[in-house]
Amino acid sequence: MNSVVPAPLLAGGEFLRAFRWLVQARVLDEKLAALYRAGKIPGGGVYLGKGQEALSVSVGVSLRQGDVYAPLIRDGAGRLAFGETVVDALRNCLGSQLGPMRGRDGNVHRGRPRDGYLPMISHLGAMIPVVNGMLMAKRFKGQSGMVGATCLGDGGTSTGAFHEGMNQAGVERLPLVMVVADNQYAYSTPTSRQFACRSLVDRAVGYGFTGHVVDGTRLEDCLGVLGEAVGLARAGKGPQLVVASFLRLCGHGEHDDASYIDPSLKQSALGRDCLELAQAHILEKGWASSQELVEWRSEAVMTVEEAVALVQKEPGPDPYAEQWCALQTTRLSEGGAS
Amino acid sequence: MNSVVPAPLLAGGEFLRAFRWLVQARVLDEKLAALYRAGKIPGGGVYLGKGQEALSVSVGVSLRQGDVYAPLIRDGAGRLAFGETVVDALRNCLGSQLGPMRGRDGNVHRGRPRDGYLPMISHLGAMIPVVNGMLMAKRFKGQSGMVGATCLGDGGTSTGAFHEGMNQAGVERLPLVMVVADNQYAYSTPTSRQFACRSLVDRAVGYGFTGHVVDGTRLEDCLGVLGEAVGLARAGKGPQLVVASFLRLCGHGEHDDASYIDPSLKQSALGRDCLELAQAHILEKGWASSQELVEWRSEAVMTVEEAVALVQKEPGPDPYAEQWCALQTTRLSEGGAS
Amino acid sequence: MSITYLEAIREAQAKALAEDPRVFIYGQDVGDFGGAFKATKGLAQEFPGRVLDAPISEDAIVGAAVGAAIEGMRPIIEMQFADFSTPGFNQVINQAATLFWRTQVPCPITIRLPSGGTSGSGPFHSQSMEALYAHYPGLIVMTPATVEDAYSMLLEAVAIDDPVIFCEHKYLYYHLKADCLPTEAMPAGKARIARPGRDVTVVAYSAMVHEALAAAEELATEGTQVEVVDLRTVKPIDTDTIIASVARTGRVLVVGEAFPWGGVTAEVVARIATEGFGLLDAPPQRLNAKDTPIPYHPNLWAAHRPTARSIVSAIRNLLRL
Amino acid sequence: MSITYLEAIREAQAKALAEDPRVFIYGQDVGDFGGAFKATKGLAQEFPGRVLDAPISEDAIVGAAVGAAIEGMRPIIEMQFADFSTPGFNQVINQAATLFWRTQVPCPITIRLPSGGTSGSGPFHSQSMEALYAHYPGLIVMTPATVEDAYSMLLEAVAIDDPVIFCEHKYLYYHLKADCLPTEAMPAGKARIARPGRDVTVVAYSAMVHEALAAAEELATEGTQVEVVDLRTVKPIDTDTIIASVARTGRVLVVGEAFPWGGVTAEVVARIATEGFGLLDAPPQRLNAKDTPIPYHPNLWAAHRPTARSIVSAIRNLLRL
Ligand SMILES: Cc1ncc(C[n+]2csc(CCOP(=O)(O)OP(=O)(O)O)c2C)c(N)n1
Ligand SMILES: Cc1ncc(C[n+]2csc(CCOP(=O)(O)OP(=O)(O)O)c2C)c(N)n1
Ligand SMILES: [Mg+2]
Ligand SMILES: [Mg+2]
Repeated sequence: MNSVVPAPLLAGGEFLRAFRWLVQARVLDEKLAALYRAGKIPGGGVYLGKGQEALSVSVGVSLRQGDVYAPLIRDGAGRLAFGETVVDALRNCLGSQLGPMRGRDGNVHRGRPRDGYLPMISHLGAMIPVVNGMLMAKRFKGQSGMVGATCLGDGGTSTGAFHEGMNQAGVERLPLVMVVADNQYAYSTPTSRQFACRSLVDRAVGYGFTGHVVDGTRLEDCLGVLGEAVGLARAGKGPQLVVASFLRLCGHGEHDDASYIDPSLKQSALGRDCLELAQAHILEKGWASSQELVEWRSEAVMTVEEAVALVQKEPGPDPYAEQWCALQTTRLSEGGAS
Repeated sequence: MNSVVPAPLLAGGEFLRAFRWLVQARVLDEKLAALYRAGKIPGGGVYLGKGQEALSVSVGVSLRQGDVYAPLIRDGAGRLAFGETVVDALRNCLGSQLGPMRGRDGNVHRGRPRDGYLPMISHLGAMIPVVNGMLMAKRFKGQSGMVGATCLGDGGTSTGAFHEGMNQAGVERLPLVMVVADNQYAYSTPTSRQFACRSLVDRAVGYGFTGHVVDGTRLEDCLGVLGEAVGLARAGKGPQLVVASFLRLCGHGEHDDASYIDPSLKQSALGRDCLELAQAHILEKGWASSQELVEWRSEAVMTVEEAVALVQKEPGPDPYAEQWCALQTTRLSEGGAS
Repeated sequence: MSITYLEAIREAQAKALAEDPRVFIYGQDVGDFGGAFKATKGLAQEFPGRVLDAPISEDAIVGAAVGAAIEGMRPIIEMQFADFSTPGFNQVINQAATLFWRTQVPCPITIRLPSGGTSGSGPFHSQSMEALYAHYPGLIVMTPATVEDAYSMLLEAVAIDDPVIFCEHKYLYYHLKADCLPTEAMPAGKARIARPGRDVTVVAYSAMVHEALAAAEELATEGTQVEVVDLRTVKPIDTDTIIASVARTGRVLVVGEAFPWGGVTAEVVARIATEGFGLLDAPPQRLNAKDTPIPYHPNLWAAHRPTARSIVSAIRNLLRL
Repeated sequence: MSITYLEAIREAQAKALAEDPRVFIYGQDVGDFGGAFKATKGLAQEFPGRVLDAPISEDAIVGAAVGAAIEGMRPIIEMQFADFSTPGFNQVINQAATLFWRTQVPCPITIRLPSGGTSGSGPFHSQSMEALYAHYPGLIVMTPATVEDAYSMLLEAVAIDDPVIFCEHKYLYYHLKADCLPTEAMPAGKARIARPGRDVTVVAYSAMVHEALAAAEELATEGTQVEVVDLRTVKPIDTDTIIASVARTGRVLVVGEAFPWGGVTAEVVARIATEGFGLLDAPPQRLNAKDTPIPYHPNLWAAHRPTARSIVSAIRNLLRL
């Protein structure tokens, strides 16, 4: 993703850098939604991050090379900030043979494990212990100063996997930053049917985590809190739980009109659009002009359009060239057998 | 278990009633250990409750008919207090055909679900949602005032099943009393390798439970706290978590000499024997004489010896009479097939 | 009027709720929302308090169903996708499946697993898990292939006093339609001759029945008469009906959408070989998905699972043996 | 000197730890205590910091192993009993088993499952789970039957770049002894002729190999020569060796300790029927445990699983067909 040049480090530089990834992610999501409506997504699912970008991007920009990142469904912004290219993202969604998963897996299920960027499996909570294991391995290898971050929704916290992963990180005192995106719903299910505590941050103490809460609609807050949490983990202060509150501003997937969302939530502070708030913040601070904001968006659109044009020309995977072998040790494979 | 007549309700009556079950359970355990050493236990495992009786019995005596109880490995005392007979317990351990599990399952894996007394499966944490489901069903049926109680060790709290079950009880606001027996070890594993919070009661808030802690070595405290927790649940005040601290005063099973137990713990307040403390308490309060204590123990021994004599004459299950059918709907069984 | 496979599942649940106060439904998003696939659409409104949204806790969902069953209820559990039943797997095979055998207390729960592949669903939203459940004692595993069976077998599942794993195929949800709901049905445990034929038997279940029927249609134009047996339940397997068909045709191909190692096709072929050896004019054959995870891309997916085309070619080979 | 099956497993782990700094062991009570069965006895002391006690969190244990493997480590996981692998099942089949196929990054983890029945262990400490794991793509499933194989196959499991499910049989832990550890071994994926014979083939694996050998011994006194094939790995299955044996004998019985529906025996019989049909003089036969949970009481347990005695009688029947 070198086509968007990070803003120079002026006052508010970090904010602007994050903001531009946020814009890029929003624009990419809008394009994916349009491609979905046009029937251009093979097989069909598109899952957007609208409303979660401020939180997500704050995770991405807080990490650095050597860190581990296991993003989830709505982490398009964090992925870009962590180093994924728009082209890679599109390849995976459009099923290009050249994508990171080569058409074998799709949409949000993408990553490059060698780069510390893990491809989620669908089972919620399942990535947490994988991050733990990578951090344990780094410790075995004598590496330090690394951090692992992963994200989960309010609904995902109800899984046994979440609990076991949190507890494991606590026992091993790993530099894990667990980011919980409490966007008020798990698909159609409101948080009242998902947990019975006041805030999910109340769980931090039970795992020996330091807990943080943040308003997920405010990029400046997210950057601050994530920066702090990642910094604490990096400094050996043990695992960190960040719980962000905001509202999912889209359907569960693009097939879902989300008509079940409580209208009063949309009107509440939780329902504000983090992108709009960030723009207002920039203008208020005088970090950029409206004109620049428009230009940045245009650049993001260009980046996406160029990438789409490129990726749409790329071939899908060829079933005849496919090896049908799930093992590295090919001699032990029964792959083609039927 | 009608052979031990509960003490009349004098001052300390509740205490003495519980105490006599405690003695009965300890004596039964001692007999099981002897039978184990003599090679009289088919197949071999014996798991004792030594050190946990004060806690366990307090759960049992706090419950009443219509309640649900899912005891675990070290709950011999609670089982008796809830209504299990010494004969039933021995039948299951000695593999009698007449036992509650008819030789199909053994040792601590016993219960009578129709009486609200659940037979544990071995997988730790797995009984919690079953209790929840029974409580949900009672609610469906319009029954109220019932309570469900279940027990788990410090180690068992690390399971995903524990988390999902706790969270479910919180969301449904069920009258569940979750009793955690923190006996400092899970098999050989100390709590430092099991969780990273100060006390497991720190988890209550994250599930919307009321939390209680209790010194598991003191019967009077256990009776008080369990009585309170069960009372709150029964009164509709939502789920309750009771965390008791004490030391396991036996091996994990009778095959285990527990040489890994930190000697300083044995010397600490955690390592006191709840039976001895209870006896001292009785004498101090003047609720009974030393002579009576001796008599009660003798009665308990008699009860066990008579039961052993009876059960040892009972046949084991007959494989030729066995139906080998795991289904109620026999016409759909492929049972005998091989 | 016409009714889809999915609507039939909804109607069966509506009927079960209406007729038996012990029935309730529990699963993620099954309440007001009506479920990820709308299999419980309108039921929460029609039956207040009896269709409950669950947290994302498959272990606790199944465990609670067992508890409710002990108290005499007859829960229907919806897994959002069959693939997400793995976190609940322990409760199914070790708790639900052992309860009756251990205690004589029956465990009448029905677990609906939206199963099988659809284009673009990828490795974690496409699995056919019947073999995992069928391997363990104490469970009944149903795999309805028709709208009629989706309806009547689900009603039967709820009525049965044992835990039933109800594998409903997502591909059939909208693709399959019938004119009306049945009033009578074959009982669980009986296979059905979906198409009679005298040259070769194809044993299939769930969505593969339709691939087999399409293959039979194509081969009919060449004069080959394919008999298609729809297993309906894969645990138990109706060995008698299979053997009777093989006795007529002498040749058999067993088709499944699941992974190749040890699933329904292995079990069926093993039974045919053991019990119908003398009836065979040629070695029994199998056709399964490939031994890799299920691919996301439609190109790969189409090549991964058996299709009418690959069934036709397997039958042609079989006829040459 | 003499060494047990259990000691061989310990020695293999000691060697792996000594020779490869990427190896570590993670599981409940495996540290100072040396494991519930003492399979890691002394290793925590000998290899400080490399043998770690885990919380009772099978899902997190397997997940962490996958993460460590991504970082280039080669973890060995001990499940306390195979039966307790169910809470970790999702991570095995959906995370570990799909990693390489999805990303081209290998997943060299070894999961040790103390498996199988011993007298009095009951429904939850006796299971043979190889079929569940073998059904899913992306895993290798080993079932060593001898002290030598326990040793060399475990070393090979650690060396292999894919996830290996290592089913070690608890009954063999103490019962089986060898004079010394092997220096050479057959590779994984190759079956072994455990005893040659020309009248009938018995295919078995794990503890059942010894029941089969005892049966062969008994029948030898009557002049019947039984060939016993030890599968060694059940995924992949060495079909060639099986078929070659069937070609020699014309008759085959496949024996497994697992539940009857769809396990190793179904897969093996299906392959023989499909690929070796013409070699058979009689229908291939199977012998499995019964289709109920595994009983606690020794009386029932002995009747639940195949034994030398039931194998003898199955062979006698087979020879009459
Ligand atoms: C173990 C498991 N069960 C069910 C699902 C199906 N599922 C996918 S996303 C989702 C809702 C997730 O809600 P939440 O965690 O709040 O994340 P959000 O979509 O709100 O970002 C569900 C139920 C799953 N992926 N994994
Ligand atoms: C899911 C699961 N994993 C592993 C085991 C094996 N196991 C049986 S008891 C035990 C230790 C339990 O410790 P704790 O919960 O503290 O109870 P305690 O024995 O101390 O009473 C273990 C690991 C199990 N029963 N269930
Ligand atoms: Mg959410
Ligand atoms: Mg303990």
